[in-house]
Amino acid sequence: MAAKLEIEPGSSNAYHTGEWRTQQPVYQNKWPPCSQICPASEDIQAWLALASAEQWQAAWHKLTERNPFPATMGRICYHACESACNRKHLDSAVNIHAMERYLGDMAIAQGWRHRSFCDDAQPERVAIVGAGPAGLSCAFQLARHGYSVTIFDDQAEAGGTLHSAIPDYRLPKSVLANEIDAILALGIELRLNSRIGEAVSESDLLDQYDAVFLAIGTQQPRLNPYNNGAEKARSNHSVMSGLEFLHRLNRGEELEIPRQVAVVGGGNTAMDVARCVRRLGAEVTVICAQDPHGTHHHELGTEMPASLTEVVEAEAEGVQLIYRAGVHRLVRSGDHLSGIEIAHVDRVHDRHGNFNPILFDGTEEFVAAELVIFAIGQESDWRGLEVLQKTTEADGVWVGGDAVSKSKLAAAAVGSGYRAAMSMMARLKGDAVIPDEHKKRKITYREMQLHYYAKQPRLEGEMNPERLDGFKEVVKGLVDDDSARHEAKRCLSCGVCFECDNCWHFCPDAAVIKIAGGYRIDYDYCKGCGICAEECPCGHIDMGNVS
Amino acid sequence: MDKRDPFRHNVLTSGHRACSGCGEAMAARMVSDLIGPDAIYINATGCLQVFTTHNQQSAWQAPWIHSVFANAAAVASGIEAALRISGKETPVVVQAGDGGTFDIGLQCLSGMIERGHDILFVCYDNEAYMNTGVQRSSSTPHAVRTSTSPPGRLSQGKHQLKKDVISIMAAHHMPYAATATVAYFPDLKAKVEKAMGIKGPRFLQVLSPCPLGWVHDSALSVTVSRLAVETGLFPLVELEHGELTGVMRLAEQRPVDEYLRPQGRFKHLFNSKNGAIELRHLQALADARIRRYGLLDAETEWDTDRAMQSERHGRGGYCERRSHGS
Amino acid sequence: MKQLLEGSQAVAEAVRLCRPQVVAAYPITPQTHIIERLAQHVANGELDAEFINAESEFGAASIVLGAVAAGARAFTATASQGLLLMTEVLYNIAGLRLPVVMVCANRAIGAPINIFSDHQDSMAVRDAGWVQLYVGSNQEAVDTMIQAYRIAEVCELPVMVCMDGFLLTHTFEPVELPSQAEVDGYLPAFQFVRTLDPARPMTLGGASEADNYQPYRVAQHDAMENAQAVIEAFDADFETRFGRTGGGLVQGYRLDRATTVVLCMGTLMGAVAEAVDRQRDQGKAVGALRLRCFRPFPVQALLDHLKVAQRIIVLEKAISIGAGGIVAAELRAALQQAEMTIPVESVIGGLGGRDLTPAVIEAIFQQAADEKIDTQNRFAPDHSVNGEVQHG
Amino acid sequence: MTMETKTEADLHDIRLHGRGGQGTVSAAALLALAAFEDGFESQAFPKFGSERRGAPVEAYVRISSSTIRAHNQLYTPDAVVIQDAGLLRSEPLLRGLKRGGLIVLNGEQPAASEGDGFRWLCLPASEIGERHLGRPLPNTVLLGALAAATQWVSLAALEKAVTNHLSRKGEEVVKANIEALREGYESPSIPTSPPISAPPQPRFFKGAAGAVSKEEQAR
Repeated sequence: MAAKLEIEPGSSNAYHTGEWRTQQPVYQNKWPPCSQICPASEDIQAWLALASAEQWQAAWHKLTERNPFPATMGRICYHACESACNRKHLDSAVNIHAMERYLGDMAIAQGWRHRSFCDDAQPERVAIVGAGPAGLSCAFQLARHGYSVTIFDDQAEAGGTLHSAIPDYRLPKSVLANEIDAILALGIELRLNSRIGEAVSESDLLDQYDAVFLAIGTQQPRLNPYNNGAEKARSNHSVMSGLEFLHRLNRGEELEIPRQVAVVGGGNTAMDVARCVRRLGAEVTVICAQDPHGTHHHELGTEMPASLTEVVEAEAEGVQLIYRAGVHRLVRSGDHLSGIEIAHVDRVHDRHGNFNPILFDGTEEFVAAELVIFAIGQESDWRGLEVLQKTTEADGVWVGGDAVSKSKLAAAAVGSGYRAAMSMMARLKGDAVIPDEHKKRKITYREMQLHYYAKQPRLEGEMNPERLDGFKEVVKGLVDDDSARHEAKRCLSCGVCFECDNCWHFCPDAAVIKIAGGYRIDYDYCKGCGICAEECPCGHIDMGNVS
Repeated sequence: MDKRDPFRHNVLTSGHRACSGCGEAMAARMVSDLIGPDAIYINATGCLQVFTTHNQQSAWQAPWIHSVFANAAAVASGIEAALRISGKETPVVVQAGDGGTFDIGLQCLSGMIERGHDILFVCYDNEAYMNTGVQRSSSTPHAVRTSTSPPGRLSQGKHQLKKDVISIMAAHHMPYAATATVAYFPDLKAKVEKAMGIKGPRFLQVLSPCPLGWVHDSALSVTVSRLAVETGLFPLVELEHGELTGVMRLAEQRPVDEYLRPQGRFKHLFNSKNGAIELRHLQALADARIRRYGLLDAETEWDTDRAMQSERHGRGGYCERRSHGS
Repeated sequence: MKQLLEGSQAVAEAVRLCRPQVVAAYPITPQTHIIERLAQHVANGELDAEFINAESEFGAASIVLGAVAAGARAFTATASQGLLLMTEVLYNIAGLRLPVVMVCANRAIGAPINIFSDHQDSMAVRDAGWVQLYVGSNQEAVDTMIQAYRIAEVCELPVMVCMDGFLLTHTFEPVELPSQAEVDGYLPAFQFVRTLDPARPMTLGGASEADNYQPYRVAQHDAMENAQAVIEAFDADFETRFGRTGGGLVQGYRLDRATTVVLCMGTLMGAVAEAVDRQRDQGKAVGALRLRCFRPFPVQALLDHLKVAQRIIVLEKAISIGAGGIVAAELRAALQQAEMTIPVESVIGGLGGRDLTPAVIEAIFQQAADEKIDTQNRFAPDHSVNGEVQHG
Repeated sequence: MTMETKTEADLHDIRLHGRGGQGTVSAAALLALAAFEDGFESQAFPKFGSERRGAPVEAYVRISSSTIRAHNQLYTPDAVVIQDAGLLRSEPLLRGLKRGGLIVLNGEQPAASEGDGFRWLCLPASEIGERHLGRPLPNTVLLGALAAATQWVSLAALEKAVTNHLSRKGEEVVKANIEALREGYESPSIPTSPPISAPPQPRFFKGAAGAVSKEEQAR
């Protein structure tokens, strides 16, 4: 007798509200600015994410996919990544270089070895000219993929400029040696003291190898361009190139340095030189043709190229800097240099990029110096490589590193070695070069919701208090795992989902489904309101047209 | 049963017909999932009831009942009494809009609290009668345009103030009464969990933006609710037995302009002299609430910044694994 | 064993015997003694129930709605203004098909405010979807209450037991109260399928569009129609067990060869029976019929009892203002449907507690015999202290 | 369905007057209860309306040997019980009282009542009540007097009704009320006015007289 009632409703799941949608969210990884600006194209966000989870070795492996020199680069790279870091709009940039160094040092301490991607040896052989960062980076990538690689270098030690021109207080030799050894351990043949044309002929190189990578760097310094002719000869006791100064210092020569030294140049080499001179006990003045950091001359628009940290540290060490000044003439008393006359420089290069300074009359000043060191650039030495210089990739010859780089940054050399290796391998296999997965659309902080992140102080490596006492390393690394994890966690993960659950919590329609490693949008129900995209802290979600 | 998501119950599942970007759907989904399916839900008439049970399609995956507009708290009282006499401890949760709480439902709600029923009453406060097309309620803030408080030559929107319902609740000396909003999920979660751990009548007022009635972009529902708090216009507070026991401190006070401008319901204030007076009035109201609750100087670490923080791998979900299903 | 009990007390005892688990109410004269008694039972531990002091009748109805939806047997009682305040919820309870049982202590509706008995209150909610049973004595109130739960729970329809305020609620009469065992034997424990239970989540009271709404009402109406047979069957079963009838659907008095029949409800039957006796003593062929079950409207039972009649006088204590007698109109429609052309005189009286004495009713018989009652509305004459009928 | 046919010739109708708080409605209930104990059908009800302390109160009792069908008000009582003589000044207490009807009055008979055709039974019930109950409650005293004068109910039945009705208030109260009742029963001088009709025959519920007619049974 009970009433038969069909009043138990069915599920609303039967109704697909997704049909209301006029725009739709899409999960889309972006290219964080750190990675985008990194000359070595490191996937910084990815390895910081691993580090934040204390997966140190995985983080190191992820990092070294692009750069096998973390301990080195963590010390000497000028970390453009940090100036691009979106976090500076919240508090201060992530200390990426300190993290990189921390992982690199940990790898050295733990004896971690690089992984080979390929168990099978490839039949092709590759020759690399130059054992600097570009050559080693290229060799590293090729060796990991099973290619047989031989590196030729005319120096007695591997490392190129890293070895010859970076002072010990920035990069202890042992750190570099350890990282090079780890690379070579992949089975790379290294032939030192082997200049092309002497140890092996250009034609042998082309005949015996399936591909050649020229990474000869820039070993030829420019000398004083201000004095036409007369002073352009070889360096002497009163005029020297910065490169020569650093080479000699790094070789362990006992240099006699006068009491007052002038360094001409506004780049990092100039800073290196100046700081080394300070460590040798002299007073030093840097004559820089550009403006200091933080000034933006709207017409000239030139800031000195040296890294800010270098400048700050140099000034802290007592280096004097004179900006927007050019050398008018060297002032001699007999054979002896007494100083240089400088003047306001309006412009250094002309529109065509040629060195053509304009110095304003009546602005001359005298700077006392018994030695002037010019650190105003360097060039490649192509002697003995005349045939190879004319070849192209079509001939199986790639060129990379400082020889073709504008920035002359070590990290750029590493990146160039990587790209050359990828290009070579694609060519050798007959494939197209696979584009980098992480290089998507760049993301700016404006597309992110920075209020979802807590302000956290940036941790710095400590400064060595006895820094001017010889060439001890100035900057110490991060002190421990806790600091490293803290700093890694500061990464905003720009444009890359870090599973904060915001989209999942906020979706009014339960159309965001949590799955292993992320989320899925159930387009059957998503109404396209856009809240998930609006509230995504890292800008990972795009609103696009309905497909 | 919807078993799409292993990490939440979806007590309020997909396919409901709330407007795109609905703050009430968002709030109800959060609250009901935090409580889970082992509870009985009573709904007053209103948007939530209509859009979740459209024409024999229910979005509820827990026992749910709707009777009439005014009586949700009384129906819940009866359910709770029935459970009590049967020795069952199933939680009882009322969900109502501001109409069903501040206005037509206030008498039953007051009775429920006075009698001490073990019920959580959740008010999704969207500050007007949205279900019937945005008419003014006693929860509608001062100077807001609604279809029954239109601005005109002699009017700048609603003349009266928003009813201070949380103080009315507190005056019942009930065990727990709190305000929350969707923008601060960790705060909402903490309050729901706290409320569920207390016996007796409990009240939660959840500010739930309505893109339709507040006239803002549907993507801004969370943003607007955050600004309501950060300007001081909607203080997040907890009251136990009538005493103020917790406030969410403002990391910094934002000017009310930032909250008002994205919302069309305040648009008329921005292009007239009298409107400018009301803007100053609204700012003064925010300042007064900040002073009243000590929102800038409260001695608590719980502030708007902390409650906003996102963390890798989530800020706490609804369930580790679903109780039933995958 | 018979006891002399006040009607409120008697019905409260009957409620207790039905073992409700939730009792909710808001006091209103003349219902108060019922709930006071129940409150005392709960306080004494004689009734294992939650007694909820609602904040209004609207709340009380809502509370029993919730309680039944959660699987408990529940009870409430009200009257007059309170019933009207419940109206929205009464419809809702019926629409949700929740077997709530309540007592309406019938009372007039203001304005002017009046606490005395008529049927305007329960008549006002006649279309709400509740079974309405009008009782004529305290004994019947007891018996009907016990039957009401069984009817409600089997038919999934709410039942309203209508007892005249004061005339029953405040009147002491001999009443036979059944034992708990007897009631338990008659009324099974409450088992309800459509309850709110997390083990079987169910949505109750969702929204319905035009294409889905009407079937609900059809189902409700069908259930009401079917309830007639249930009411009769359960009354017959009751009679077998307890030796008394609750009154079935309708109850006749001296209908043999009665050409003029008065149809009435509730306690009015007492005075009508007295008047019939006096008329019969004068050799007049009159009889009476009491409509115990007003909803569902028992058309066939009425026709069966009225087929011999040549004139029907419907005497009712409620009015559809602007239309007239409610029962009369429904009866006319039923007769016309059955193609029976018996004239139906509608007389309305007893509003707001005005007494309908046997003398008044005899006067109405006389008026009818003289054909002085309009076919439309007439109001019953007043009585005087001396029992002399005054017209007006 | 049928109702029993009845005549109402054997009905005794009693009206009780008092003020709110004097136990007037209780007295009516006790009287009906006692009649029921004696095997009669009975009915008691107050004058409908809200009770206010101090305001005039009425209550009614019907006693019959057959089922009482009427739920009308009671207009023509056979006896009137007046708990407060002061009410005589303001209320028409004797309205509808049948000729020769009995008046049980708490107080002295009014001078103006001589020859009015009613039988007056007057006693200081408040004083008696005060003596037994510690409070000037006249109701059980007057019931005793009514029972003695009419024999419509027995003293034993009244005592039982008092015992049952007041048991919740404790033995002391029951005992005091029974003593008051007895003094009321024993004190009155027999009224001299015309005698009332003989009491109806007791009737027990089972195997009742007042049967259903044969035609009715046949239907």
